[in-house]
Amino acid sequence: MTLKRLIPTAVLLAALPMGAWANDPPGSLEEVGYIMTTLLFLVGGFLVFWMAAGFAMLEAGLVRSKNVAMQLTKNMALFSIAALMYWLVGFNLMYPGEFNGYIAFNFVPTVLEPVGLDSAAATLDYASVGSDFFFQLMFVAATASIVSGALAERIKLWPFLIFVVVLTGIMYPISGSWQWGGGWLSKLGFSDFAGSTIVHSVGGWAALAGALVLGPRIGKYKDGRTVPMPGSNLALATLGTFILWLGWFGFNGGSQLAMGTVGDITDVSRIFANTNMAAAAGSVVALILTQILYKKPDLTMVLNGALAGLVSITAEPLAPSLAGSILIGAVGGVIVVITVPLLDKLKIDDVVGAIPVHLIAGIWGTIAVAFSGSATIGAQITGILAYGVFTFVISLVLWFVLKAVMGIRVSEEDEINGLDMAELGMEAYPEFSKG
Amino acid sequence: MTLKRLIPTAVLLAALPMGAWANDPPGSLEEVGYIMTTLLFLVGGFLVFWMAAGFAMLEAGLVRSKNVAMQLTKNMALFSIAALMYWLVGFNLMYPGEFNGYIAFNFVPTVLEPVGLDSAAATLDYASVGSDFFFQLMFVAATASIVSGALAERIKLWPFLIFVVVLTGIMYPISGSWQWGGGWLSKLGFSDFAGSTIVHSVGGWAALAGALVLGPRIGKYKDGRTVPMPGSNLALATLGTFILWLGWFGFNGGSQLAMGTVGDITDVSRIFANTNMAAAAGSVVALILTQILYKKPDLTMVLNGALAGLVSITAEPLAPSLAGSILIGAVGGVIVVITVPLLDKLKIDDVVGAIPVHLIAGIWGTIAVAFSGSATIGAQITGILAYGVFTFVISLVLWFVLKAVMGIRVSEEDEINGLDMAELGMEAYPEFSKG
Amino acid sequence: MTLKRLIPTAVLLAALPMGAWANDPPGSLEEVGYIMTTLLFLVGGFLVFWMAAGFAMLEAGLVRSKNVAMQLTKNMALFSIAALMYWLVGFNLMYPGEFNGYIAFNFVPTVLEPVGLDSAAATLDYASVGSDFFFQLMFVAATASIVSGALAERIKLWPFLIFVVVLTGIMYPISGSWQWGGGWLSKLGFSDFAGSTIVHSVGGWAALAGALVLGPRIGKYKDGRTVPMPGSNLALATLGTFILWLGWFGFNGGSQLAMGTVGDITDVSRIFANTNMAAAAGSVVALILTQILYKKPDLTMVLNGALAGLVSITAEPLAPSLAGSILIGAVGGVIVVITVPLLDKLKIDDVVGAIPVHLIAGIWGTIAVAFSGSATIGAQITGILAYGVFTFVISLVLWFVLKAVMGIRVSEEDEINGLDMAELGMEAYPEFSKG
Amino acid sequence: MNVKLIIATIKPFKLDEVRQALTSAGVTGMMVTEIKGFGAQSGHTEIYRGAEYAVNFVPKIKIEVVVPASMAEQIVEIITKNAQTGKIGDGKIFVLDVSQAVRVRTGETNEDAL
Amino acid sequence: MNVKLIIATIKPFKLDEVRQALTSAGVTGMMVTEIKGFGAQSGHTEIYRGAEYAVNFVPKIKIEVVVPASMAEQIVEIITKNAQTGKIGDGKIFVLDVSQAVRVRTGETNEDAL
Amino acid sequence: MNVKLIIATIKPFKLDEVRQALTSAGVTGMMVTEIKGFGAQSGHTEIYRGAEYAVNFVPKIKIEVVVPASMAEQIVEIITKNAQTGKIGDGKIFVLDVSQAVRVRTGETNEDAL
Ligand SMILES: Nc1ncnc2c1ncn2[C@@H]1O[C@H](COP(=O)(O)OP(=O)(O)O)[C@@H](O)[C@H]1O
Ligand SMILES: Nc1ncnc2c1ncn2[C@@H]1O[C@H](COP(=O)(O)OP(=O)(O)O)[C@@H](O)[C@H]1O
Ligand SMILES: Nc1ncnc2c1ncn2[C@@H]1O[C@H](COP(=O)(O)OP(=O)(O)O)[C@@H](O)[C@H]1O
Repeated sequence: MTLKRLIPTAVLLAALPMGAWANDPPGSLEEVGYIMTTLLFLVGGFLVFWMAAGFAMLEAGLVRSKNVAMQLTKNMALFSIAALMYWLVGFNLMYPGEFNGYIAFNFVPTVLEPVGLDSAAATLDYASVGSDFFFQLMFVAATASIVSGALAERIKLWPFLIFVVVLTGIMYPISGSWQWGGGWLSKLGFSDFAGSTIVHSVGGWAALAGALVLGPRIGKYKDGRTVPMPGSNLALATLGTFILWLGWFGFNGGSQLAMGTVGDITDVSRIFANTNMAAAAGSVVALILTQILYKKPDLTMVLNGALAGLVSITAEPLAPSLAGSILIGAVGGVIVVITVPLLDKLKIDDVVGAIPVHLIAGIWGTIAVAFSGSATIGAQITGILAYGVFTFVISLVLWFVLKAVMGIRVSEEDEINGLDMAELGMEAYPEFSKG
Repeated sequence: MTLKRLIPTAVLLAALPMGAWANDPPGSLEEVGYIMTTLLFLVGGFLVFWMAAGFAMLEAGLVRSKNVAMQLTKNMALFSIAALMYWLVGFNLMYPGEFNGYIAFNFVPTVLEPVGLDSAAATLDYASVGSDFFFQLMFVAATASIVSGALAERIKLWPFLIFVVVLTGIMYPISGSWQWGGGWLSKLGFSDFAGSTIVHSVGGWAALAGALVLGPRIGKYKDGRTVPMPGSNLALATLGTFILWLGWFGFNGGSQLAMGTVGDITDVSRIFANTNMAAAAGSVVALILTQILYKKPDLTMVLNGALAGLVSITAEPLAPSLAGSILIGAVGGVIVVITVPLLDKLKIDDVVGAIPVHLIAGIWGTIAVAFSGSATIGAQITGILAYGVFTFVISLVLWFVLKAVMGIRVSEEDEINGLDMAELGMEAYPEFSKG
Repeated sequence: MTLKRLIPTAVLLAALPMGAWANDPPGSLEEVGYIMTTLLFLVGGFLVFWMAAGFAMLEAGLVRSKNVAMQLTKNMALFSIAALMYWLVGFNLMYPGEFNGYIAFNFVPTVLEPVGLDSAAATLDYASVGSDFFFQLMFVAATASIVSGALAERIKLWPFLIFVVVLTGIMYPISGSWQWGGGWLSKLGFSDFAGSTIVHSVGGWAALAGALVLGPRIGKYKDGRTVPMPGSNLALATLGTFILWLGWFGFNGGSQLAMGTVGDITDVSRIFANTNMAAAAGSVVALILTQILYKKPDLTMVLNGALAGLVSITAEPLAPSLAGSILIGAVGGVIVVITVPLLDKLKIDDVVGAIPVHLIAGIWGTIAVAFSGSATIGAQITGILAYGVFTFVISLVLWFVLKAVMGIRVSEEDEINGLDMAELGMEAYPEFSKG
Repeated sequence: MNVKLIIATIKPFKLDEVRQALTSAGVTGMMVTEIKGFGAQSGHTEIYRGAEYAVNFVPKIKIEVVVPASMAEQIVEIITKNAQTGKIGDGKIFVLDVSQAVRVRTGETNEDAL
Repeated sequence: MNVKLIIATIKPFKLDEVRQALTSAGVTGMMVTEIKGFGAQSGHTEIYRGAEYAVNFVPKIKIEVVVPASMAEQIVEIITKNAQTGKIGDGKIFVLDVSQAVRVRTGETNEDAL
Repeated sequence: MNVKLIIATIKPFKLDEVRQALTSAGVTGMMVTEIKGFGAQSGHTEIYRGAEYAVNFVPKIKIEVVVPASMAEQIVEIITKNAQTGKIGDGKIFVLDVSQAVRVRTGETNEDAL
């Protein structure tokens, strides 16, 4: 593209003939529509990519310092693996075109359009495959990030990454195809706009199965009491939450899957505004509730509350009014404040609150779709159960197999000394003395 | 939007009829203009949203570690509250359409266009209400963030949040309407492109009033000397500054309020370039000045300098040349280096330098508009005074009322032990021993 | 732009005549093409700007805590200086229009189009100068950031900044003009799409020269052994890597330099997807290799691996298939794992691994272009040598001159006590005790 | 004099156990410091960016408790019992004589100060 | 021997006052350590993510200063006076005998080392 | 009793040298603490956001090593030799009597505990 770079100043100096390096304009409004929707996927895609950093910071901030480097490693690795697996099989498994509606046997790596695609050969009424692949890819990575948070501080690196390989390459794409791939659930009328269930609950179910098989961290539950293990860096956790909030505009807005008409871009605007309102409501509700229940607000609950609000609105960020979105998000905030301690009562050790935020709020958001009339409650419940059973059962089996074959939990001594020194041989904050 | 997701690979496999899920293209160039301007608001809006994270990190980095978790809580809460209040009353108060030009009695929550807006019903020569609301909303949040920084480390959480409710729901929208709502100042010829005065100075005035009523932190001024209380994490503070710098492109660029023509997008480009130059100049000037004055450069001043450069150019980021922008930003850098210690002489304790950066540089930027000929100096002074008097007086009253009713300052013991343990019962860095 | 802000709610309330503040639509599809490409530069530009924050966080995380504040200062300063110098001379030196192909004697500051540019006066087949300047400017800053990382923890602030002045104002623009300015290398058929050589290797060569003149940190190499000096904050380093990864979509995608046609936006999509794949491959390969070689994975190598993957694909992110991109990135990952210890064997102390990541992977990426057939191996080698010799020699001379004139290295005592207290008189983490 | 300073260095995760045991034994206070310990446990090597290095110091907790001489014997036993894992690196206990103890708040001295 | 080690644990915000008072009393140096204190002041409970926990340790500062035996009495008084708030948690002072003191720079010993 | 506690405060970058010297002299363990030192070296002023302030404390390392009385003399010399730069701030060494030493792992006491 070298020479093109020559133009601007060339122009500036009116020193050169232009023709040579001229860009072509769009040939028609059809092409403009295609360009706009593709752009939506690219911008939406990089925003959702940014969520990978959000999960990494949130989780790094909520684990104890002796496990921070490992949590960062897991997040870098899982995103990279998700990208490779989704290319290798995931994308075509999930969007197979015609298939039986349950499982597509379409194990081929993704191939993009040729360079300099001719507009005649393009899907002018949609967008480029490259942009769509880029956008979709980011969603599967989010699913895997959810799991890493819940199982932090005790799971071994490699078994976890093997689980990620299967989750991102096989499990998520197959169940995703049921709805977004045009499978049986979509025909049944299930509705999940941007993935409260398909992305977030699925991650939550996999995390729940893992937490059950793995068991709680040493000392987390002592003679009936829950022993808090405060996160080592709440500034990072807050940064992570802001990053996720930002990325969510791409997550939900991009899921409009069209930006070429007045109606579509106006819908995207509506989605942005609704998404923001739900998050705001979730955080304020968590702030007030913790103040009332515990006499002091809990920052980590406020962070979880904002995220729960976001997950809640994700199943239907378009149809509700701003007021409706506030309501939906607020319920998400209530959910975390109630279910975080509840999980502890059940001795399910979820380090970052991933299960309340992604699984439970995800279920709520999916049910809430029925209220906005975009789907029947029956279809929604069916979908929730389908994804729950499929993901939870397969995950459970997979975790048990991994446990049997190679063990999924580090030794007691390693856990006590921290995964950073034990599994990585390095610390995240080597110079700062730990308490 | 499910089925649409099916297309791309369907296409890839040429396996499906397309029609069914086809997106429509824009119907006309008018629609393209609307789409572009709406897109400007969406992209500009998420960039300005990002500034909320910037303020949070900047402030978290500049307070002492015993108050970090509380500062983070305040920033999460104030953004969420600003969003809710602006929806509830702010937006319609600020953009009331026809009104007396001073106060609109228009207390209705914001309602967006219907889903799938028909282009016939759209304001084709502007943008969607949803995108405009989303964009405007981010500005009010910025105003509130400015206050939280200046009053850090000693103000009680709830009185502060109540102030935020009034500031974002009532004060900012009313004074904003004078100019951006088409009120008396706009008719008078006052000019403030993106809000040096309307957003930044207003935040600064509210912060100044608060700082006066609240008083300095314990031990900040001892027998005539200023006792530095170094920020606990300059890496976070620098990150926050970079985030704000990035967000500012949306803040100023989006304020072009149009992207549908060659002229408009070229203006947006010009704004991006000018904004970047002003920030660069502010930071370099602060670097050199502190080296000269103090023999050693001061990183925190460099950060403040960049921000002051940004605030300075915000009142008129379009008209000046690149050279002019550098000059305007450079003066901003001088302002912080001079006025930060000056405030200390006056025993006004501004923890993060919000008043020099946002109030004083904001005034400078607003005056500088006159030089670029976009407004008369008289109109600019009138505007500066109008916003100053209105915001400062009401804030002062409000702070006094809050002080009388519930007290705005934590107890001496709580301040000494830190707000984190006292008001939240948790620490931001629980494992790291503090000095 | 005041009044325009009035519209939306005005419309909402159907209370006002519209005409007055109406935005114009694009006049033709030619204009739409111009708007889209300009938008590509603006979005790409702010993404690349974001990389400045990425470098700052990465480097702040990989230096020891006693040097963090200085590293942050250098990064803020170098970006600001790069912006000023590129405006003052760089941009017009690099894009001189017609010139002898080697050096343009075109030392004039950049001037942008007038406000409200008429479409007749615009380069409709390209984009606005403002957007192009904004975009190009970010690249030169990246080059300078590379140098700061390699020379961290021992170089004096001011000599370093003087070097940055020359690098960003003169050296980078001149050598850049050989290719992107339409100079002799472009005529020779050299190909470097987004700057593996022109940006990254150039930064690497300058860093290498500096590292040689400066020498290693005290105690880094003791009786033949390399003494690790672990980074103080791997969470920041990981955040920095994610930021760079995100920014790279703008870096490579924006370098398509056109977004106005189906072919162009589809190419941009392809670039996004390829860039992401190369990064993922680089990080996974580094993860696996360090596990195999050292029995434990090395997070810092994984971070470097992802970045090396990105640098590798930067010379040709468009032509390769997804599979090809994975391969190219994977080799980048191998390169860092092998060459990081290799440099230590040579007693070249590169604090953050900038030379392996940017120089060596950059060379690899440039050579790999030949494989994808976008250029001859001969032309590529010529380009690599031209940039290498030019940048390395001039840098070496410059470093020696600076050393002779003012000294480039802090005193032994200052280095031991840390640059933060010695040169800034402040610490990045004053409250946390260091080990 | 009849007050002793007991300095114990133990494994960090044992702190809570030891603290509780001491409390039930009537110890009303102590000073806890994070330290780095060097000893037989130290010295294994790790690799950072391809370079080997020896981890000479391991994180330890230092407990300092001042008690009446009469209690010293028993306190040492309690710490030994509760800090013990049997694995190398369990730590040490040192007992020193204190010639005077004062409670800042009241000025009380010696045993009354504890 | 005629040199004493005075160990004082005080409330962190009192450090500066105490330091100044000691300096004016002729103390030329000291060692300061951040510690966690356990005592009567400790033990209030907080809630984190819905789970109650007891805050057993409160941040304290430990000052160690070595002085000629002759000064010890006075130093203890000065610390007591300046560290006192009257509220629980003010801290303790312990005095120990030092059998030898050396200044590294010069090798001077005992009182000359201080 | 025949065991001594040697407390040395040194410049942080000297730690490794001292550690190695002590090891080769047969010292099998030590406790290392990061402290802030106040002394003749302290007191230069810096400027933060335009306000001057005195840097009263400089980072130091405190080494605590318990050795048989017979070795004490030699250990003090080794530390002095290896921690010395000749510049102000090199630090101090203090020797105290230990009335009892115990190895937690085994319960061994006194010299056997070291
Ligand atoms: N001679 C000594 N003086 C002071 N502290 C010591 C001494 N020897 C060991 N320690 C402390 O005791 C800890 C444990 O000692 P170590 O030799 O590792 O195992 P063990 O206690 O089982 O013998 C060390 O980390 C160090 O903190
Ligand atoms: N027996 C003890 N041995 C060593 N340090 C002690 C002892 N008792 C108290 N301390 C220290 O003194 C501090 C204050 O003691 P505390 O009982 O809380 O209040 P007060 O000093 O008013 O009695 C504690 O935090 C602890 O650091
Ligand atoms: N009287 C003292 N008691 C305890 N520690 C001291 C005393 N005097 C000095 N120190 C410690 O020794 C360190 C060095 O002392 P200083 O007076 O600065 O230089 P020098 O050791 O050369 O005399 C101080 O930082 C402090 O940690």
